[in-house]
Amino acid sequence: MSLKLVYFAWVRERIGKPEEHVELPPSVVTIGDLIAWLTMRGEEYAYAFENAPLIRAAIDKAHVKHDAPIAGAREIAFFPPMTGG
Amino acid sequence: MSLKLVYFAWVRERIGKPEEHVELPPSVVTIGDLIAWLTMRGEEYAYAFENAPLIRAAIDKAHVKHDAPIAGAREIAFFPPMTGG
Amino acid sequence: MFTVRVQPEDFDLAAEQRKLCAGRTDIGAVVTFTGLCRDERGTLAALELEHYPGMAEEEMARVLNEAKARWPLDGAVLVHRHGLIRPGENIVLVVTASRHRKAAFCAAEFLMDYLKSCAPFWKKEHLKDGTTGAWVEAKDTDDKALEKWSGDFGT
Amino acid sequence: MFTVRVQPEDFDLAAEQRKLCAGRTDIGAVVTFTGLCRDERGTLAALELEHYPGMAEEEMARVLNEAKARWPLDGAVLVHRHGLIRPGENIVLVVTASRHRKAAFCAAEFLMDYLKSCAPFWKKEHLKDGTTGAWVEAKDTDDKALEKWSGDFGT
Repeated sequence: MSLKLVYFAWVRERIGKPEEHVELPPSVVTIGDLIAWLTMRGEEYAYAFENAPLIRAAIDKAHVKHDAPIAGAREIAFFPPMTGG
Repeated sequence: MSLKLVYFAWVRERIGKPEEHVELPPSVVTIGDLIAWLTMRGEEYAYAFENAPLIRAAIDKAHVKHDAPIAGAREIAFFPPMTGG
Repeated sequence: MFTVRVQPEDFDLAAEQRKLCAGRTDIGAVVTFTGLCRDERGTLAALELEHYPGMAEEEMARVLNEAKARWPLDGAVLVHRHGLIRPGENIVLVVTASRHRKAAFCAAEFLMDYLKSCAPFWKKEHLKDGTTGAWVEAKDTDDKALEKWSGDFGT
Repeated sequence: MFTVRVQPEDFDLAAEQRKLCAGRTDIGAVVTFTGLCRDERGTLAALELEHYPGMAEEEMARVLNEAKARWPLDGAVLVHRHGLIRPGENIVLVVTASRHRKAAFCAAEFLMDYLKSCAPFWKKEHLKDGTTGAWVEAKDTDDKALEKWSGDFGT
Protein backbone atom coordinates (compact mmCIF):
# COMPACT_ATOMS: atom_id res chain seq x y z
CA MET A 1 0.00 0.00 0.00
CA SER A 2 1.38 3.39 -1.07
CA LEU A 3 0.62 6.39 1.10
CA LYS A 4 1.47 10.03 1.69
CA LEU A 5 2.39 10.92 5.26
CA VAL A 6 2.40 14.51 6.54
CA TYR A 7 3.75 15.82 9.84
CA PHE A 8 3.13 19.02 11.76
CA ALA A 9 4.64 21.09 14.59
CA TRP A 10 7.13 19.21 16.78
CA VAL A 11 6.29 15.87 15.16
CA ARG A 12 7.51 17.42 11.88
CA GLU A 13 10.59 18.90 13.58
CA ARG A 14 11.54 15.64 15.27
CA ILE A 15 11.14 13.53 12.12
CA GLY A 16 12.95 16.22 10.16
CA LYS A 17 10.64 16.49 7.17
CA PRO A 18 7.13 17.80 6.50
CA GLU A 19 5.98 14.87 4.36
CA GLU A 20 7.03 11.67 2.65
CA HIS A 21 5.65 8.79 0.62
CA VAL A 22 5.83 5.29 2.08
CA GLU A 23 5.14 1.73 0.91
CA LEU A 24 3.45 -0.20 3.72
CA PRO A 25 3.49 -3.97 4.29
CA PRO A 26 0.05 -5.64 4.56
CA SER A 27 0.60 -6.16 8.30
CA VAL A 28 0.01 -2.44 8.89
CA VAL A 29 -3.77 -2.25 9.33
CA THR A 30 -4.50 0.57 11.80
CA ILE A 31 -3.08 3.98 12.71
CA GLY A 32 -1.53 2.30 15.76
CA ASP A 33 0.18 -0.27 13.53
CA LEU A 34 1.49 2.55 11.34
CA ILE A 35 2.95 4.38 14.36
CA ALA A 36 4.66 1.15 15.50
CA TRP A 37 6.00 0.56 11.97
CA LEU A 38 7.32 4.15 11.71
CA THR A 39 8.93 3.93 15.16
CA MET A 40 11.08 1.03 13.88
CA ARG A 41 12.40 3.11 10.98
CA GLY A 42 14.88 5.18 12.98
CA GLU A 43 15.69 7.31 15.96
CA GLU A 44 13.95 10.42 14.63
CA TYR A 45 10.65 8.50 14.37
CA ALA A 46 11.16 6.85 17.77
CA TYR A 47 11.68 10.35 19.22
CA ALA A 48 8.60 11.79 17.50
CA PHE A 49 6.39 8.94 18.69
CA GLU A 50 8.02 8.35 22.11
CA ASN A 51 4.74 9.31 23.80
CA ALA A 52 2.53 7.68 21.16
CA PRO A 53 -0.85 8.01 22.95
CA LEU A 54 -0.39 11.80 22.87
CA ILE A 55 -0.01 11.95 19.09
CA ARG A 56 -3.10 12.86 17.06
CA ALA A 57 -3.80 11.43 13.63
CA ALA A 58 -5.94 12.35 10.64
CA ILE A 59 -6.88 10.27 7.62
CA ASP A 60 -7.57 12.36 4.54
CA LYS A 61 -7.92 15.47 6.72
CA ALA A 62 -10.39 14.04 9.23
CA HIS A 63 -9.50 13.27 12.87
CA VAL A 64 -9.25 9.54 13.69
CA LYS A 65 -8.31 7.46 16.72
CA HIS A 66 -5.36 5.10 16.83
CA ASP A 67 -7.53 2.04 16.26
CA ALA A 68 -8.89 3.41 12.97
CA PRO A 69 -8.18 1.21 9.90
CA ILE A 70 -6.05 2.90 7.24
CA ALA A 71 -7.36 0.94 4.25
CA GLY A 72 -8.19 3.30 1.40
CA ALA A 73 -6.36 6.27 2.92
CA ARG A 74 -4.51 8.60 0.55
CA GLU A 75 -2.96 10.95 3.13
CA ILE A 76 -2.30 10.34 6.81
CA ALA A 77 -1.21 13.14 9.15
CA PHE A 78 0.46 13.01 12.55
CA PHE A 79 0.64 16.00 14.89
CA PRO A 80 0.66 17.04 18.57
CA PRO A 81 -2.50 18.19 20.39
CA MET A 82 -3.73 21.36 18.70
CA THR A 83 -3.15 24.82 20.15
CA GLY A 84 -5.03 27.13 17.81
CA GLY A 85 -7.63 29.70 18.69
CA MET B 1 -42.80 65.38 53.59
CA SER B 2 -42.06 67.00 50.20
CA LEU B 3 -40.97 64.77 47.35
CA LYS B 4 -40.32 64.67 43.62
CA LEU B 5 -42.06 61.85 41.76
CA VAL B 6 -40.97 60.75 38.26
CA TYR B 7 -42.78 58.38 35.91
CA PHE B 8 -41.61 56.44 32.86
CA ALA B 9 -43.01 54.56 29.86
CA TRP B 10 -46.70 53.62 30.14
CA VAL B 11 -46.84 54.66 33.81
CA ARG B 12 -45.93 58.17 32.61
CA GLU B 13 -48.45 57.98 29.76
CA ARG B 14 -51.29 56.81 32.01
CA ILE B 15 -50.66 59.44 34.69
CA GLY B 16 -50.25 62.06 31.98
CA LYS B 17 -47.09 63.76 33.21
CA PRO B 18 -43.41 62.89 33.50
CA GLU B 19 -42.93 64.28 37.01
CA GLU B 20 -44.52 66.20 39.85
CA HIS B 21 -43.88 67.40 43.37
CA VAL B 22 -46.10 66.10 46.17
CA GLU B 23 -46.62 66.76 49.87
CA LEU B 24 -47.14 63.48 51.70
CA PRO B 25 -49.03 62.90 54.97
CA PRO B 26 -47.01 61.16 57.73
CA SER B 27 -49.10 58.00 57.25
CA VAL B 28 -47.23 57.28 53.99
CA VAL B 29 -44.22 55.28 55.18
CA THR B 30 -43.32 52.79 52.41
CA ILE B 31 -43.38 52.64 48.61
CA GLY B 32 -46.50 50.50 48.92
CA ASP B 33 -48.17 53.21 51.03
CA LEU B 34 -47.21 55.79 48.41
CA ILE B 35 -48.76 53.73 45.62
CA ALA B 36 -51.97 53.36 47.65
CA TRP B 37 -51.99 57.11 48.37
CA LEU B 38 -51.44 58.00 44.68
CA THR B 39 -54.16 55.58 43.57
CA MET B 40 -56.68 57.60 45.61
CA ARG B 41 -55.75 60.84 43.81
CA GLY B 42 -57.64 60.15 40.60
CA GLU B 43 -58.54 57.83 37.75
CA GLU B 44 -55.26 58.33 35.91
CA TYR B 45 -53.29 57.12 38.95
CA ALA B 46 -55.70 54.23 39.57
CA TYR B 47 -55.17 53.21 35.91
CA ALA B 48 -51.36 53.47 36.14
CA PHE B 49 -51.24 51.38 39.31
CA GLU B 50 -54.14 48.99 38.55
CA ASN B 51 -51.70 46.09 38.60
CA ALA B 52 -49.59 47.48 41.43
CA PRO B 53 -47.35 44.43 42.07
CA LEU B 54 -46.07 44.77 38.50
CA ILE B 55 -44.87 48.35 38.97
CA ARG B 56 -41.18 48.87 39.74
CA ALA B 57 -39.93 51.65 41.99
CA ALA B 58 -36.63 53.45 42.58
CA ILE B 59 -35.62 55.73 45.42
CA ASP B 60 -32.99 58.28 44.42
CA LYS B 61 -32.18 56.21 41.31
CA ALA B 62 -31.73 52.85 43.03
CA HIS B 63 -34.16 49.93 42.65
CA VAL B 64 -36.29 49.23 45.75
CA LYS B 65 -39.11 46.84 46.67
CA HIS B 66 -42.60 47.97 47.65
CA ASP B 67 -41.91 47.49 51.36
CA ALA B 68 -38.96 49.91 51.29
CA PRO B 69 -39.35 52.94 53.62
CA ILE B 70 -39.34 56.30 51.82
CA ALA B 71 -37.98 58.38 54.70
CA GLY B 72 -35.19 60.66 53.47
CA ALA B 73 -35.98 60.12 49.77
CA ARG B 74 -35.59 63.11 47.43
CA GLU B 75 -36.85 61.48 44.20
CA ILE B 76 -39.04 58.42 43.77
CA ALA B 77 -39.59 56.83 40.36
CA PHE B 78 -42.33 54.47 39.15
CA PHE B 79 -42.07 52.50 35.93
CA PRO B 80 -43.03 49.20 34.24
CA PRO B 81 -40.61 46.24 34.04
CA MET B 82 -37.61 47.28 31.99
CA THR B 83 -37.15 46.30 28.36
CA GLY B 84 -33.73 47.65 27.45
CA GLY B 85 -30.82 45.78 25.92
CA MET C 1 -10.41 50.83 31.00
CA PHE C 2 -14.02 50.54 32.12
CA THR C 3 -16.63 52.75 30.48
CA VAL C 4 -20.40 53.20 30.61
CA ARG C 5 -22.31 55.48 28.22
CA VAL C 6 -25.92 56.32 27.35
CA GLN C 7 -26.23 58.22 24.07
CA PRO C 8 -28.63 58.86 21.17
CA GLU C 9 -25.97 58.39 18.47
CA ASP C 10 -24.70 55.10 17.07
CA PHE C 11 -21.52 53.48 18.42
CA ASP C 12 -18.44 52.14 16.66
CA LEU C 13 -17.78 48.53 17.70
CA ALA C 14 -14.25 48.37 16.29
CA ALA C 15 -13.22 51.73 17.80
CA GLU C 16 -14.44 50.65 21.24
CA GLN C 17 -12.51 47.40 21.00
CA ARG C 18 -9.38 49.22 19.76
CA LYS C 19 -9.52 51.66 22.69
CA LEU C 20 -9.77 48.77 25.16
CA CYS C 21 -6.74 46.98 23.73
CA ALA C 22 -4.54 49.94 22.75
CA GLY C 23 -0.92 49.51 23.82
CA ARG C 24 -1.62 46.30 25.74
CA THR C 25 -0.20 42.82 25.25
CA ASP C 26 -1.85 41.16 28.25
CA ILE C 27 -5.34 40.80 26.76
CA GLY C 28 -5.99 37.40 25.19
CA ALA C 29 -9.73 37.56 24.54
CA VAL C 30 -12.27 40.23 23.62
CA VAL C 31 -15.98 39.45 23.40
CA THR C 32 -18.48 41.92 21.99
CA PHE C 33 -22.26 41.79 22.02
CA THR C 34 -24.31 44.02 19.76
CA GLY C 35 -28.06 44.16 20.25
CA LEU C 36 -29.96 45.32 17.15
CA CYS C 37 -33.47 46.55 16.41
CA ARG C 38 -35.43 43.68 14.84
CA ASP C 39 -38.53 43.80 12.67
CA GLU C 40 -39.70 40.26 12.07
CA ARG C 41 -43.24 41.15 10.99
CA GLY C 42 -42.16 43.93 8.61
CA THR C 43 -44.49 46.43 10.29
CA LEU C 44 -42.04 48.36 12.45
CA ALA C 45 -40.91 51.89 11.54
CA ALA C 46 -38.76 52.35 14.64
CA LEU C 47 -38.37 51.59 18.31
CA GLU C 48 -38.46 54.56 20.67
CA LEU C 49 -36.12 53.97 23.59
CA GLU C 50 -37.01 55.88 26.73
CA HIS C 51 -34.63 55.89 29.68
CA TYR C 52 -34.27 57.28 33.19
CA PRO C 53 -31.32 59.70 32.89
CA GLY C 54 -28.83 59.28 35.69
CA MET C 55 -30.25 56.01 36.95
CA ALA C 56 -29.50 54.29 33.62
CA GLU C 57 -25.79 55.16 33.89
CA GLU C 58 -25.72 54.28 37.59
CA GLU C 59 -27.28 50.85 37.03
CA MET C 60 -24.91 50.13 34.14
CA ALA C 61 -21.92 51.10 36.33
CA ARG C 62 -23.28 48.93 39.14
CA VAL C 63 -23.58 45.77 36.99
CA LEU C 64 -20.15 46.49 35.51
CA ASN C 65 -18.66 46.59 39.03
CA GLU C 66 -20.46 43.36 39.82
CA ALA C 67 -18.89 41.74 36.72
CA LYS C 68 -15.42 43.06 37.69
CA ALA C 69 -15.82 41.45 41.12
CA ARG C 70 -16.73 38.10 39.56
CA TRP C 71 -14.26 37.76 36.67
CA PRO C 72 -10.69 38.91 35.99
CA LEU C 73 -11.54 41.61 33.45
CA ASP C 74 -8.88 43.85 31.89
CA GLY C 75 -11.46 46.23 30.45
CA ALA C 76 -15.12 46.59 29.52
CA VAL C 77 -17.44 48.99 27.71
CA LEU C 78 -21.22 49.32 27.97
CA VAL C 79 -23.05 51.63 25.56
CA HIS C 80 -26.83 51.90 25.40
CA ARG C 81 -28.61 54.13 22.90
CA HIS C 82 -31.85 56.02 23.49
CA GLY C 83 -34.29 57.81 21.17
CA LEU C 84 -35.63 56.54 17.85
CA ILE C 85 -33.88 53.45 16.49
CA ARG C 86 -34.83 51.91 13.15
CA PRO C 87 -34.86 48.19 12.22
CA GLY C 88 -31.33 46.94 11.57
CA GLU C 89 -29.75 49.69 13.70
CA ASN C 90 -27.71 49.12 16.85
CA ILE C 91 -29.29 49.44 20.31
CA VAL C 92 -26.74 48.21 22.82
CA LEU C 93 -23.04 47.30 22.92
CA VAL C 94 -21.12 45.24 25.47
CA VAL C 95 -17.37 44.70 25.13
CA THR C 96 -15.34 42.65 27.61
CA ALA C 97 -11.59 42.04 27.59
CA SER C 98 -9.71 39.48 29.65
CA ARG C 99 -6.64 37.27 29.69
CA HIS C 100 -8.91 34.26 29.22
CA ARG C 101 -11.79 33.60 26.88
CA LYS C 102 -14.06 32.02 29.49
CA ALA C 103 -14.03 35.16 31.67
CA ALA C 104 -14.68 37.43 28.65
CA PHE C 105 -17.62 35.27 27.50
CA CYS C 106 -19.18 34.89 30.96
CA ALA C 107 -18.86 38.57 31.81
CA ALA C 108 -20.40 39.69 28.49
CA GLU C 109 -23.38 37.36 28.88
CA PHE C 110 -23.81 38.35 32.54
CA LEU C 111 -23.72 42.05 31.64
CA MET C 112 -26.38 41.61 28.93
CA ASP C 113 -28.65 39.55 31.20
CA TYR C 114 -28.44 42.26 33.87
CA LEU C 115 -28.82 45.17 31.47
CA LYS C 116 -32.02 43.60 30.14
CA SER C 117 -33.58 43.25 33.55
CA CYS C 118 -32.08 46.07 35.64
CA ALA C 119 -31.20 49.04 33.43
CA PRO C 120 -34.09 51.55 33.26
CA PHE C 121 -34.86 51.53 29.52
CA TRP C 122 -38.24 50.97 27.87
CA LYS C 123 -39.05 50.27 24.22
CA LYS C 124 -42.12 51.55 22.40
CA GLU C 125 -43.03 50.53 18.87
CA HIS C 126 -43.69 53.07 16.11
CA LEU C 127 -45.40 51.36 13.19
CA LYS C 128 -45.00 51.90 9.44
CA ASP C 129 -48.68 52.83 9.11
CA GLY C 130 -47.96 55.93 11.19
CA THR C 131 -49.61 54.70 14.37
CA THR C 132 -47.89 54.22 17.68
CA GLY C 133 -47.80 50.59 18.66
CA ALA C 134 -47.50 49.00 22.06
CA TRP C 135 -44.82 49.20 24.69
CA VAL C 136 -42.63 46.13 24.37
CA GLU C 137 -43.43 43.75 27.20
CA ALA C 138 -40.75 42.37 29.49
CA LYS C 139 -40.05 38.69 28.98
CA ASP C 140 -40.11 36.01 31.63
CA THR C 141 -37.05 34.50 29.95
CA ASP C 142 -35.08 37.65 30.76
CA ASP C 143 -35.78 37.23 34.46
CA LYS C 144 -35.00 33.53 34.21
CA ALA C 145 -31.68 34.37 32.54
CA LEU C 146 -30.63 36.07 35.78
CA GLU C 147 -31.15 32.95 37.85
CA LYS C 148 -28.11 31.17 36.51
CA TRP C 149 -25.88 33.93 37.91
CA SER C 150 -27.21 33.62 41.45
CA GLY C 151 -25.23 30.51 42.42
CA ASP C 152 -21.95 29.21 41.08
CA PHE C 153 -20.48 30.86 38.05
CA GLY C 154 -17.63 30.13 35.66
CA THR C 155 -14.26 31.80 36.14
CA MET D 1 -24.13 34.01 5.41
CA PHE D 2 -21.74 31.44 6.79
CA THR D 3 -18.01 31.84 6.12
CA VAL D 4 -14.79 30.11 7.11
CA ARG D 5 -11.32 31.50 6.26
CA VAL D 6 -7.68 30.75 7.05
CA GLN D 7 -5.36 33.62 6.11
CA PRO D 8 -2.03 35.24 7.02
CA GLU D 9 -3.38 38.80 7.00
CA ASP D 10 -5.30 40.53 9.77
CA PHE D 11 -9.10 40.66 9.77
CA ASP D 12 -11.55 43.53 10.18
CA LEU D 13 -14.01 42.79 12.97
CA ALA D 14 -16.44 45.58 12.07
CA ALA D 15 -16.41 44.74 8.35
CA GLU D 16 -17.19 41.08 9.07
CA GLN D 17 -20.09 42.05 11.34
CA ARG D 18 -21.40 44.56 8.77
CA LYS D 19 -21.35 41.92 6.02
CA LEU D 20 -23.32 39.50 8.23
CA CYS D 21 -26.03 42.05 8.98
CA ALA D 22 -26.19 43.94 5.67
CA GLY D 23 -29.75 44.53 4.47
CA ARG D 24 -31.28 42.40 7.22
CA THR D 25 -33.75 43.36 9.93
CA ASP D 26 -34.25 39.90 11.46
CA ILE D 27 -30.97 39.75 13.41
CA GLY D 28 -31.31 40.81 17.04
CA ALA D 29 -27.94 39.79 18.43
CA VAL D 30 -24.37 39.60 17.17
CA VAL D 31 -21.57 38.20 19.32
CA THR D 32 -17.91 38.45 18.33
CA PHE D 33 -14.89 36.80 19.87
CA THR D 34 -11.39 38.02 19.09
CA GLY D 35 -8.43 35.97 20.29
CA LEU D 36 -5.21 37.98 20.58
CA CYS D 37 -1.52 37.17 20.94
CA ARG D 38 -0.55 37.69 24.59
CA ASP D 39 2.86 38.32 26.09
CA GLU D 40 2.52 38.29 29.86
CA ARG D 41 6.22 37.75 30.62
CA GLY D 42 7.46 40.43 28.20
CA THR D 43 9.77 37.95 26.46
CA LEU D 44 7.78 37.10 23.34
CA ALA D 45 8.73 38.50 19.92
CA ALA D 46 5.98 36.63 18.05
CA LEU D 47 3.94 33.48 17.85
CA GLU D 48 4.38 31.37 14.73
CA LEU D 49 1.11 29.73 13.78
CA GLU D 50 1.45 26.54 11.75
CA HIS D 51 -1.63 24.91 10.26
CA TYR D 52 -2.68 21.93 8.18
CA PRO D 53 -3.92 23.51 4.93
CA GLY D 54 -7.20 22.04 3.78
CA MET D 55 -7.92 20.23 7.03
CA ALA D 56 -8.00 23.52 8.97
CA GLU D 57 -10.76 24.88 6.73
CA GLU D 58 -12.61 21.55 6.75
CA GLU D 59 -12.59 21.30 10.55
CA MET D 60 -13.73 24.91 10.88
CA ALA D 61 -16.59 24.25 8.43
CA ARG D 62 -17.49 21.08 10.34
CA VAL D 63 -17.78 22.82 13.74
CA LEU D 64 -19.72 25.64 12.09
CA ASN D 65 -22.23 23.12 10.73
CA GLU D 66 -22.46 21.55 14.17
CA ALA D 67 -23.26 24.98 15.66
CA LYS D 68 -25.90 25.61 12.96
CA ALA D 69 -27.55 22.32 13.87
CA ARG D 70 -27.67 23.25 17.56
CA TRP D 71 -28.73 26.91 17.52
CA PRO D 72 -30.91 29.08 15.24
CA LEU D 73 -28.09 31.07 13.65
CA ASP D 74 -28.71 33.68 10.96
CA GLY D 75 -25.04 33.92 10.05
CA ALA D 76 -21.53 33.21 11.31
CA VAL D 77 -17.91 33.91 10.39
CA LEU D 78 -14.77 32.06 11.46
CA VAL D 79 -11.37 33.51 10.57
CA HIS D 80 -8.07 32.02 11.77
CA ARG D 81 -4.72 33.57 10.94
CA HIS D 82 -1.47 31.69 10.34
CA GLY D 83 2.17 32.77 10.12
CA LEU D 84 3.99 35.18 12.45
CA ILE D 85 1.75 37.08 14.85
CA ARG D 86 3.12 39.66 17.28
CA PRO D 87 1.92 40.40 20.84
CA GLY D 88 -1.27 42.47 20.77
CA GLU D 89 -2.20 41.28 17.25
CA ASN D 90 -5.30 39.31 16.35
CA ILE D 91 -5.19 35.51 15.97
CA VAL D 92 -8.77 34.32 15.60
CA LEU D 93 -12.23 35.79 15.01
CA VAL D 94 -15.65 34.26 15.62
CA VAL D 95 -18.83 36.17 14.75
CA THR D 96 -22.31 34.73 15.34
CA ALA D 97 -25.64 36.36 14.48
CA SER D 98 -29.06 35.24 15.66
CA ARG D 99 -32.53 36.45 16.48
CA HIS D 100 -31.80 35.86 20.15
CA ARG D 101 -28.83 36.71 22.32
CA LYS D 102 -28.65 33.35 24.07
CA ALA D 103 -28.14 31.48 20.79
CA ALA D 104 -25.50 33.95 19.59
CA PHE D 105 -23.57 33.69 22.89
CA CYS D 106 -23.76 29.89 23.13
CA ALA D 107 -22.77 29.35 19.50
CA ALA D 108 -19.77 31.71 19.75
CA GLU D 109 -18.48 30.03 22.90
CA PHE D 110 -19.08 26.56 21.43
CA LEU D 111 -17.21 27.50 18.24
CA MET D 112 -14.21 28.80 20.19
CA ASP D 113 -14.09 25.73 22.44
CA TYR D 114 -14.11 23.46 19.39
CA LEU D 115 -11.65 25.53 17.38
CA LYS D 116 -9.18 25.33 20.29
CA SER D 117 -9.37 21.56 20.50
CA CYS D 118 -10.16 20.39 16.97
CA ALA D 119 -8.79 22.83 14.41
CA PRO D 120 -5.29 21.81 13.25
CA PHE D 121 -3.24 24.86 14.31
CA TRP D 122 -0.08 24.88 16.42
CA LYS D 123 1.68 27.80 18.10
CA LYS D 124 5.44 28.15 18.50
CA GLU D 125 7.09 30.93 20.47
CA HIS D 126 9.77 33.20 18.99
CA LEU D 127 11.53 35.07 21.77
CA LYS D 128 12.86 38.62 21.90
CA ASP D 129 16.41 37.37 22.51
CA GLY D 130 16.37 35.87 19.00
CA THR D 131 15.98 32.27 20.11
CA THR D 132 13.13 29.99 19.22
CA GLY D 133 11.09 29.06 22.26
CA ALA D 134 8.88 26.10 22.91
CA TRP D 135 5.77 24.89 21.17
CA VAL D 136 2.78 26.05 23.17
CA GLU D 137 1.33 23.09 25.07
CA ALA D 138 -2.33 22.15 24.82
CA LYS D 139 -4.29 22.83 27.98
CA ASP D 140 -6.39 20.36 29.92
CA THR D 141 -8.90 23.15 30.46
CA ASP D 142 -9.48 23.34 26.69
CA ASP D 143 -10.51 19.67 26.60
CA LYS D 144 -12.65 20.17 29.70
CA ALA D 145 -14.35 23.11 28.02
CA LEU D 146 -15.70 20.66 25.43
CA GLU D 147 -17.41 18.49 28.03
CA LYS D 148 -20.16 20.98 28.73
CA TRP D 149 -21.33 20.75 25.11
CA SER D 150 -21.75 16.98 25.18
CA GLY D 151 -25.06 16.90 27.05
CA ASP D 152 -27.82 19.46 27.24
CA PHE D 153 -27.17 22.89 25.82
CA GLY D 154 -28.91 26.24 25.90
CA THR D 155 -31.12 27.31 23.02
